[in-house]
Amino acid sequence: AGSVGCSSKDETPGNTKPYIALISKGFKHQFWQSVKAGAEQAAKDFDVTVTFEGAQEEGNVEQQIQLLQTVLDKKPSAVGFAAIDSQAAGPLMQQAKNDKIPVIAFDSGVDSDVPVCTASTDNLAAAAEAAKHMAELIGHEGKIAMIVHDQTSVTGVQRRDGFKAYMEKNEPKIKIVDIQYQGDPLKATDVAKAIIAANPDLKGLYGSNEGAAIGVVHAVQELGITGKLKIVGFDSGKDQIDAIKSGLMSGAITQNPYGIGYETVKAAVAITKGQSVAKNIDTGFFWYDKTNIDDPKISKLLYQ
Amino acid sequence: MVSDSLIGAALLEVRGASKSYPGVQALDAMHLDLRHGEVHAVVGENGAGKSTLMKLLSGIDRPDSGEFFLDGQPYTPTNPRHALELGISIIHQELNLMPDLTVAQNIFIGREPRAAGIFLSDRELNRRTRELLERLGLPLKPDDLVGDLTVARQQMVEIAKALSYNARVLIMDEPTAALNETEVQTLFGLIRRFVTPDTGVIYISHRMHELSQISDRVTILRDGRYIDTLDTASSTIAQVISLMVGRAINADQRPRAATGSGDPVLSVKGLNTKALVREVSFEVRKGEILGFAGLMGAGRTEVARALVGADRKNGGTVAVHGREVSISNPADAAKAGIGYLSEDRKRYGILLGRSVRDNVVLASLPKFANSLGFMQDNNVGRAARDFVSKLRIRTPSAGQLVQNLSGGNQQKTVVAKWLIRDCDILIFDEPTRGIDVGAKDEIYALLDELAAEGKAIIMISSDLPEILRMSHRIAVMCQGRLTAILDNADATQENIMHHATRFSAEGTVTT
Amino acid sequence: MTTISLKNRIPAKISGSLQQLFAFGSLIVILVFFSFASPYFFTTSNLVGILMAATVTGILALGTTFVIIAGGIDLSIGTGMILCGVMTGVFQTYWGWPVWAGVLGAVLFGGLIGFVNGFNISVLGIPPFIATLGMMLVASGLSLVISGTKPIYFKEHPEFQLLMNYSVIPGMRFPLGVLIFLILIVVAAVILAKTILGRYAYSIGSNEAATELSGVNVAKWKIIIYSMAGLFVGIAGVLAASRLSSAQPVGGMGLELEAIAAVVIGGTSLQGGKGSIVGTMIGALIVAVLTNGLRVTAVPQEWQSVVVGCVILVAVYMDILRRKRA
Amino acid sequence: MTTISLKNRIPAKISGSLQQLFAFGSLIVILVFFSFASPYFFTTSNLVGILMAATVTGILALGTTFVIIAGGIDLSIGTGMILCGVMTGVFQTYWGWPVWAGVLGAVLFGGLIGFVNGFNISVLGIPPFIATLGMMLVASGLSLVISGTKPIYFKEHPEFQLLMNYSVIPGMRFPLGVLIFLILIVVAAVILAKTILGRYAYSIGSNEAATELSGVNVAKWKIIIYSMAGLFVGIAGVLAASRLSSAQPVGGMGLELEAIAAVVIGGTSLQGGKGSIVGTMIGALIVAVLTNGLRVTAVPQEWQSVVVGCVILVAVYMDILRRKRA
Ligand SMILES: Nc1ncnc2c1ncn2[C@@H]1O[C@H](COP(=O)(O)OP(=O)(O)OP(=O)(O)O)[C@@H](O)[C@H]1O
Ligand SMILES: Nc1ncnc2c1ncn2[C@@H]1O[C@H](COP(=O)(O)OP(=O)(O)OP(=O)(O)O)[C@@H](O)[C@H]1O
Ligand SMILES: [Mg+2]
Ligand SMILES: [Mg+2]
Repeated sequence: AGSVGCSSKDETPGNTKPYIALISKGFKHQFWQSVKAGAEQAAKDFDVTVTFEGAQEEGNVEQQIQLLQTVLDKKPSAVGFAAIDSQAAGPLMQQAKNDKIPVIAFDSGVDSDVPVCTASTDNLAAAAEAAKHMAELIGHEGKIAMIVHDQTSVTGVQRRDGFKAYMEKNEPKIKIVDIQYQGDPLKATDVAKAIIAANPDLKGLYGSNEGAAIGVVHAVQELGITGKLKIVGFDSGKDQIDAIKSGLMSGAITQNPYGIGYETVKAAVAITKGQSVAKNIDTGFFWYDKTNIDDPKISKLLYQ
Repeated sequence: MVSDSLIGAALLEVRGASKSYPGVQALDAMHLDLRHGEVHAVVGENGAGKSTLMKLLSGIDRPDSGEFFLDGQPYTPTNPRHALELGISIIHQELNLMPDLTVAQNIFIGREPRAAGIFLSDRELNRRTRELLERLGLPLKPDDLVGDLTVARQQMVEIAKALSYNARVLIMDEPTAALNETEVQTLFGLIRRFVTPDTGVIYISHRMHELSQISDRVTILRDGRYIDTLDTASSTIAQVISLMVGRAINADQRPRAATGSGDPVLSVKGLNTKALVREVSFEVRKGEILGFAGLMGAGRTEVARALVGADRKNGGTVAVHGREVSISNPADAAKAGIGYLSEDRKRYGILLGRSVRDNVVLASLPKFANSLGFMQDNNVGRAARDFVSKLRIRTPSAGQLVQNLSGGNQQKTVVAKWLIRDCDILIFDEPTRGIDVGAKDEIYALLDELAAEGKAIIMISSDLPEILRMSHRIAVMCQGRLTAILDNADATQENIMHHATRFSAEGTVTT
Repeated sequence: MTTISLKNRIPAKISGSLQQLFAFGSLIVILVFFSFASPYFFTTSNLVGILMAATVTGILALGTTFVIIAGGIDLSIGTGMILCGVMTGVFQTYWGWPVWAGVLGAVLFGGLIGFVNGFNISVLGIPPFIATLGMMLVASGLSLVISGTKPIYFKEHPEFQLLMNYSVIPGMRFPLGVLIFLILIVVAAVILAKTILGRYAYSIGSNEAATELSGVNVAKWKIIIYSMAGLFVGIAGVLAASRLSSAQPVGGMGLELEAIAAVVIGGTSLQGGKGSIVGTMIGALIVAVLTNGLRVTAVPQEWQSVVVGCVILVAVYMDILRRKRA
Repeated sequence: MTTISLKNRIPAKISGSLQQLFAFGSLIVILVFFSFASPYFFTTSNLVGILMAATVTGILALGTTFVIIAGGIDLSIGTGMILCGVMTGVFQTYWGWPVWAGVLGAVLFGGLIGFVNGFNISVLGIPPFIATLGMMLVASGLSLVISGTKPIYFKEHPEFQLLMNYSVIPGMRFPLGVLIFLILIVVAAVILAKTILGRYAYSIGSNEAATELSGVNVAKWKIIIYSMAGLFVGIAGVLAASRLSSAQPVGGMGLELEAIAAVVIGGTSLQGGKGSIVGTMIGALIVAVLTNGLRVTAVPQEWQSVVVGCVILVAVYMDILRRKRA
């Protein structure tokens, strides 16, 4: 390791607080902004310094690895890491271990023995929950289609596979006729319209994140077929909340992004103090719809 | 007309070559025979098909019909490389150089000396080039970037390159269009040295007086057809011209009186540029044609470019109609009523990929647009057709792309652009470059007409007879300085050359 | 000789549009193919859907056509469009301007982005690629900064979404946004073919130095051309925001490539000096129709870009073959 | 007179490297600035990190320099690199080839991609922008198809990751990948400046028609140039896969822009005929250093692209000013 960098933490005057670096998958979407807000709140509560950075293009492994490399060179007290591909970070995980920098995985697990603990949502289970509601909404039979925000990322794959697996296992009369991948709301709108055009008897559409879900909502609006289709989504955001309140959308799964951020930093602080933490911190997920959207327990998980 | 006895004696022979382009029969059963050891001139009006024939001989284009023979063997070039391999080297009418490469790199492109297989040896390259240039007596440096050279020097690079191939047949398409008298003589020396009993030269030019100096025979073509082949020694220029154009041309040289009376329209005082021009001052009067003479690199073009704001001035003032104007770009110049026709047609003159119509109105678009900016295409079309017939631009229609015109007709198009613009002050830099004798006459007449209308005209030309014929007064430059301004009555070729080579320049000299 | 002179008499205009025939031919082939492949493809609502999907990229491509004909390039259109969307959100929601002012403001803001590009290129002399790349990055960052990385919703002006979505033909879903697109095509085509600006765009792209020496104020006209492209960017941004009834601060990267691709597939040369609006629109439609058709026929998505790539290559190659033969 | 002849006498080489001085100056200014702004910046390990971050784009930019000097463009390098990464995964993991064969195979596969580009451009006559855009789409789709949309891990050959990560200087983290990058820079610079391939690249970019008329087989050399760029793409793909110890089937889009930007910031003109490897590397480093510096100094991420955009504009403008004055 570079000899200059080793002790620099102590040399910086007036900055003796523990430094915790969070590297996420992205930073531009509201989901990550919410994680960041939780982390910053925890930083205040526990009096530590926190930085939060994500890949400029969500899902770009290479960029994320570079971010991780940069912060490891700064020798932080602990690193929080939401891996896009956990195996791809193998060498850096090893470097962190060698440098005795504890790693806390967040959002999704890191497939390595290096992370001390993981604060995440079980996306497979969450997607299965969405599928369960979809099945009930359409009366356990008919054609549905899925718009998944990403074809290769762990969340994309899990939210697809969890949903699909539930349907295959429990709902023999439901047929998934098409799966397309698009997370940009404008483009997802066009994709949804094409799917609906190709399947006039479609009964339900599932959007696996905010962008995909509101794309579906706008497609239905533009085609003027409100009510003909059941829409189930993921995450929150004002558009989705409005759509649920107005009945355009049946409901969605929300994670607890704020909680993920908060818990990650909290665990990191504990570890730096030598306290032990639980191996897995499940930050949970919740189904919300018209009926419970104003419930304070739910509404505090939603971002506008 | 080609007698059968010549077959076998001919080095290169063309039999019945035809070529048509959309809308144009460029060549129609053309004949030509080049004998061993001769310089064979080819003449014809602009668009007669000279360059087309050379394109066929060099394998750039394929003839529709007809045959070629090289040393009696059928010769069918498939591409330029093939022609070069068979010993046919061509200087095309349009410069074909790589501006970002050096002189040496241009000359030896495709034949680079190498060291250890794949590596280039630039030292060897420059050495060979220096040797070649010394042998040819050309004032070029091997490591100058070609893009920084003037057209004349670029033409010399082309000449050096063509001669470096040790070809058997050398074809030169208007090599002297960009050169002036001294350089032309250098070139002629090179050609004479090149010609041996084993080689031959095809020489294309519009400068009739050159024919008797350099060529043994001359073939004349008109409208793509073979007209005649004459022995140069036993024929006159008038004879050649009348065969070429099919009518009489009055190539008289009227001496002119200085106009003297007109008010100065353009006054330039103490013009300097960073590179070369020093303290140049002169005036052009209403109705006057002021000729600019000088050797290559004397700085005439540089004066003109600085004047119109194409290059940066380093001090000096310009006044139009007595009012000082500030000109920092050609748009300012145009606004002040000054138009500049560049000597470098391809780079600064034409829009190759646009139509004749678009080109001729380019400098005067606002005149053809209504107040909302909509083009009045009928007026554009009318003006374009007008000038196409006035200047006899040989084109199937005004909609033809300029890149499909012959070199001389491209030049006429550029001239038309400035005639349409109707500026008070016109600077023509080598305006008759590549233009045939007949059309030259028409352009001269137009210039006279413009002068008579009261315009002030600067005519930069390397063609001394032309300068003497057209100018009321003649400014002579040498090494960036104005060495004399002569009245036409006092000017002779010797007189001008004297001032053009006067190296002891001590500021502006006026008579 | 007769055939030759006959050929001459065909006016340049017609032979010009014949030139487009093949690219147009490819488009027709694709349309026919998908009509047979899926009964749901050739329906009014799907065709309108294609037009709607083509609207934003298509409008961006209109402005880009001018820029490319003039020998330039504009990489900032994608993120610039996002920024204009954010600005209309700022004007309408944060500052409470009425819809018309918010829309006008955002469109003019697009013009301003274009103006800055033009200024950097013409006056400062920065190469177009760099100047607009810089602007691309700046715009993408500013969208996030200004919006606070959150979408801006048009709470005060829910009617804003009608700009894109209002149905102009009663009983049929023909959205106003598509109509605006069609009108802009005509406007752009007229400007390019009939006005002095169009003429200068061709001239500058064909030979900038010669145009300059002809006394044309090239710097001024380049600024005008980039500014105009900017206005199109502004309009595209406003329509995209209207469509989603929210100003999304992320995205836009890659749209510049799509727009440039439409222009180039339509036969406009990146060297400048050549090109047409009709060509650009055919290029944009080829991509839009292909994308939609592959979705409607449910081709697996990983294959879709392979097919699009190959079809583009084949279509352009066919076009080249045809011109060679002619 | 003296000034003129003096100017002529300065050999082209020296004035060429003087030309780079300013862009180099900008780089130094940025380095000094960040060294003062953060104690973490000017540390061996961070500087090595910068080089590592620059490796993949830098290698892509090397090949792109040749293509652009020859007057072309290559948009397929980003997704092509991803595809080469997938191929090395296929060779090593699916087909069980030894590491050296898997690496060689992937690099040659990159050469094949380049060859196809060159063929489409030279022989079929498809414009470079379209030809490589098509390839970009095809490659991005094929990566997904071939990999089954999942990363391929090098289970059989965990040592493959050493290609990028092996520490060549004991006791210091100086990775083999960076060394390979540095060697490639030298190789590319020598090829460009000293071999016939380099000479023809300049010549073709400067005036393709004239080069052809001079008897050079332009089509052949263009194919060679694109194929060589493809080899660089292959190497970049292998190194990226090694670094991530996995072949990621997505991404790559946008990398072509980064590589082209490095080339153009380094003073190479998109018109062709001009440029140098030194320039490209300075261009690549300016972007890499800036990106790293902003991260190290913890500038809010949404501001980072604004700053990068502005610095690029300023650096290039300064360069232009300096040349004007000279
Ligand atoms: N590629 C082309 N497409 C269409 N017409 C062409 C093309 N090349 C040449 N022409 C036409 O063929 C005719 C002969 O042209 P060519 O260049 O051979 O004339 P030239 O005798 O060399 O004239 P100049 O003295 O002006 O150079 C001209 O009318 C020209 O417009
Ligand atoms: N763009 C340029 N870069 C460098 N040197 C130049 C440039 N333009 C002109 N020069 C030099 O300036 C000198 C004057 O050239 P200029 O073209 O003005 O002469 P001229 O009298 O018009 O002669 P010519 O017959 O060659 O046109 C020459 O030595 C030339 O090499
Ligand atoms: Mg000719
Ligand atoms: Mg001159």
